[in-house]
Amino acid sequence: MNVILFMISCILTNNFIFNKFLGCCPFLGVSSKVETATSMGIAVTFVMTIASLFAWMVNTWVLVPLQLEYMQTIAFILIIAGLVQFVEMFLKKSMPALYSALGIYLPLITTNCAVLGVATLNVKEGYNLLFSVLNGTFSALGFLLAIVLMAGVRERLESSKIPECMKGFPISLVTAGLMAIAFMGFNGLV
Amino acid sequence: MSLILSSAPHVRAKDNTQRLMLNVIISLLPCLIAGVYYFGFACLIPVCVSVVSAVAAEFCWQKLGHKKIRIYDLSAVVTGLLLGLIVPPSAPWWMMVIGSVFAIIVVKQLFGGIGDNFLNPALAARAVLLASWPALMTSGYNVGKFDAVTTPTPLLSSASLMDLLLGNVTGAIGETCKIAILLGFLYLLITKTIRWEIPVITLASAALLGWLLGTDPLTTVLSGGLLFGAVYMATDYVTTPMNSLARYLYAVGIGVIVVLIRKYGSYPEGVTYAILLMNIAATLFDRIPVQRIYGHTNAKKEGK
Amino acid sequence: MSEKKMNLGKVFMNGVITENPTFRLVLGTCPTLAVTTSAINGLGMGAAATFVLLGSNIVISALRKVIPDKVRIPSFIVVICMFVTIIQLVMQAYLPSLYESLGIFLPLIVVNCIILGRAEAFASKNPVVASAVDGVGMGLGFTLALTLIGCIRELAGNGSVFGINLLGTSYQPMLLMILPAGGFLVFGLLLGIINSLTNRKKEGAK
Amino acid sequence: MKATFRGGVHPAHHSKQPTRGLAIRDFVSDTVQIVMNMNIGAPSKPCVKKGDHVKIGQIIGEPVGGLGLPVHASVSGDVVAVDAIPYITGDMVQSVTIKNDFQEEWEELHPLGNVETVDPALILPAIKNAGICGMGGASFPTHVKLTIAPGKKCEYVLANGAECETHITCDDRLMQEHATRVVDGLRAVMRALDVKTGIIGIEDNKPEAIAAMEKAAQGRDGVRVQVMKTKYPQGGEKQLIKVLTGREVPSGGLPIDCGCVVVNVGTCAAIADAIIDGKPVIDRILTCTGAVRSPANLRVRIGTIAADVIGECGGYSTDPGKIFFGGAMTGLCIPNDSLPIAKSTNGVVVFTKEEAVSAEEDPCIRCGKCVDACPIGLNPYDMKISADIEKWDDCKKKHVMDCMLCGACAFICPARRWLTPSFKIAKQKITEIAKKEAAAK
Repeated sequence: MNVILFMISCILTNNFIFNKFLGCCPFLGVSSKVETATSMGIAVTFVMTIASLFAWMVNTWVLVPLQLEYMQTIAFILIIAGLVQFVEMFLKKSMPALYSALGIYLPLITTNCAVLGVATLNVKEGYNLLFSVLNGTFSALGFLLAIVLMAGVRERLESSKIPECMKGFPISLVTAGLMAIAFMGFNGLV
Repeated sequence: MSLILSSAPHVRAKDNTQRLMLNVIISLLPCLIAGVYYFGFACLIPVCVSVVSAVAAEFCWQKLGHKKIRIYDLSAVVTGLLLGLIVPPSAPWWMMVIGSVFAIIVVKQLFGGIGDNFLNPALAARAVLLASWPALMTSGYNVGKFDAVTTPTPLLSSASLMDLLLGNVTGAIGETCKIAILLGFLYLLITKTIRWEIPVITLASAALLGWLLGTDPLTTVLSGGLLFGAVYMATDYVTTPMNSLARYLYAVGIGVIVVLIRKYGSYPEGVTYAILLMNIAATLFDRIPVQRIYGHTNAKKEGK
Repeated sequence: MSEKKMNLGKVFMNGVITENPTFRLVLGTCPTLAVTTSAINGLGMGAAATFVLLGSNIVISALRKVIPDKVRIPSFIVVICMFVTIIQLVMQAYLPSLYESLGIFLPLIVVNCIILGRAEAFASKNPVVASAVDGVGMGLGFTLALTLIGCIRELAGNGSVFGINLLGTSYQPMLLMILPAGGFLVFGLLLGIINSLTNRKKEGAK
Repeated sequence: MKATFRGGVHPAHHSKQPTRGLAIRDFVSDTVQIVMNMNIGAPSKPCVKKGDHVKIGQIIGEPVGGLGLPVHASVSGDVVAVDAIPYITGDMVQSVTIKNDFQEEWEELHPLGNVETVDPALILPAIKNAGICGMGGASFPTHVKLTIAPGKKCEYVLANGAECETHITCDDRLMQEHATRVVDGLRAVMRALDVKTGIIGIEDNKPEAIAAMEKAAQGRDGVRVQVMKTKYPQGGEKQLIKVLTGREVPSGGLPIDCGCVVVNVGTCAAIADAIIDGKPVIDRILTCTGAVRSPANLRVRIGTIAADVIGECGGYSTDPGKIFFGGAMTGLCIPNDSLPIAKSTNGVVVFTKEEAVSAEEDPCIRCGKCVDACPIGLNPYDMKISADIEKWDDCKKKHVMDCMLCGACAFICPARRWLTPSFKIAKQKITEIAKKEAAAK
């Protein structure tokens, strides 16, 4: 039961975008079409899950025993950069169809703060392996939900008569703000 | 002889935007009257302030932006009136001004004005007020007939079903008297302003889920702002899906989220958020290829 | 010499105003939104980022001829990471409350696009002094923006600026402003206002 | 059970009241101006010249091309002019003007006799020679429609008596007063195509017509009357087929692709006239209503000037603001009242200045009424977005080519958006682009 509640809270209540402000750059940058937003979300989910796993292992089995916790940030960013490279190569070889769909988003993910954020958060919150991976996966699903909803709304905005000065980032931010207000309804759900 | 040349059709249905909005305003009058009956004339202050500031905000925005003045389509009046009816009767005037201005400027005009807002302005404004001044928005029901009553949240009061139906409970100005809301619903149906599906499906799905989770279905339907939200807010044209099946899904979504928030969330009432969340999802629902196009054998294969 | 100074001044103002990383380029949105619940947080975040920018710009500019092109991005990240770790440890030691309130956004400076962006776009192509000035300029621009947003949100949401109550006790704070939603809204509306002002200026110039 | 289709609207039915109970009356004007492009296809070629004397039924225009039809003189008298005039579409069209001498001299006719006994092979040529084209407004040459392409089979002949348009009551009166002729025409088509089933579809707001047709259909092979719900566009070909047979015309296809042929009741009557009497199309029934003093159902000669028709109805009751041929949902505006009526003109409707004012477009409020109203199941709201920014490719993806321009969406729109006109333009543009691409290849 705990696990289920944890998963729901990752997706809705503690949504990465609307509650933690992690991954805002791709959220604002890659959300103009529902299809691309979905691909981006899936790619992020993929990477965040694996990154959580590896970061936890490296942290628990390497950094902590060696008392190198202050190297955390460097270690994590290298893990993520390496992982993204590896995933890219792996997909290219074994799943070319998926690669062509997600390929261009993968390099962007290295500098997606959601990925480094989830790894850092896992350590900070002291999650065990299971919860670290779950946190990675379901926070990423929360990101997926947010970016797809955002893309849905933005597609609609395309045909709207938005004032000139609000076009682009400003209206996206206001949209995100209004969505965050709606997501507040999930407060205390878990 | 000078004849006008134009493309067909040469006749139009009599209902235009202004007329539809007027229908909504008329249908809200019973709720307003019931509000005055239960809470006294003082509750007209937030309602009037809200309507006036909504119209004023719209007028100023359009005037300053050198746009066509569209306040005569009455949509700002509807927004103001709706907002005025979903706040506690003792809501301070300045809060109503902020709420109305937010609804009209941020939620509606920044997105392009009437038809382009993706959230229901009145509901978004209520959510803003609720988040900003939670104390003012969840108390202050103790006016008019309820001087002595001190139940802060309408959902927790142990009112009888009859009291719920008549509105003999505390709550927002327009939300308590269910009879008045039903009258308004009837008027909207008779004038064909709205279709029955969204309110009925919303209520039915909420009642069903509530029943499964152990709440009496009638209590679910009659308590809080569900009925008001289902009739007036969930049916807002601009923020609902366009296709019929998408509309049904949207309505089910509202009902389900309402019950979940009521049951598990930290807010006493989830109607506002449920509808806002479904507003956001409305465009995605509309992507579902539900309507079979005449002469196309396989609608799904066609894609969207 | 004077020409060179002019250039440096231009480089500096470029970061603060012309290409303000927050308001003009809209980079580094995550910390901008997350830590600006109060003016002091905004200022602290800005200062930390400025320090990292300055340090990384100097080092990368100095090493720009040594670092092979192929591994430049990873190298940049390692350099940035180093400075982030330094500032992290310093803050933890001397400003523990600020360290707590900035939370994970302090280590996340590593992936802040402003810093990597300046490394790639400026420091790796320009001499050390200019890079340092660029770093300070950009950092200051970022700091100013964050502090401004922080001030607005703190004032509306708490009635105070830098912890000093300005609006009196009768003011009913608009809590929304210090909630996440308020961050998005204030940032979005500020951007809109700035856009409309610059548009008007441009039209005026025409 | 009253059959119906998805969507649709209920436009002003009261508009039919003035002429509903009025019997058809004959009106012969003293001049007719007969245009040569009354049917879809190449315009016919005038074969008389100024000063010639013509008899009724004499060929004055020869068919050109595969879709061509002959044009017949509708009055006897002298040809006073053969010249080009601007017609509804704005194009210049050849026309023949005849001064009526009221002698009613007829060209020799060649009747074929009873429709039940005539040689089926003679029916189609007779239809062609009589110059019959769709009388309900489509003006497609009937003999072409009835020529079944090899490999296809016709199983149903549907007589369209829906008359779902506003204002128009001529088919209603025709079915009441000449029910047998309509059934005769339907039988002729059925025999020509060797079809066993013929269905006459009539909306339930015409009980007298239904009674008359049911009586006339009694004892006729395979003919029956089906009552349909009153709703616009019940008389649309695609809707009629769906309602009467449960079948659907494939997208981009013709009724014959689902085994159906639809013939308007007016066309049926014209076919019967052509077979039984050998009479070509020289007159038609139309409804003249709106802002005229005494609205009427008239049998007028082809080529009668609109002003004469209106004059016969007592003239304008007030300053006219708009005049259109056909009903208010799909009718075509005419620039002045000196234009002549054609074979497919089923109504002349006059609007007052107040009625004629075109509503200004308001912002869409996404009420979804257009989606509910579309009888095809399209999303007019969505198509309009693409049409407004001239993204014709997107329009095509949103199936604008399936739009039949019935006007239901524009009628119902509370924001008074010009939906149907936008789609008309989109369809034209897409066709143009396709043509260009084909030419480039």
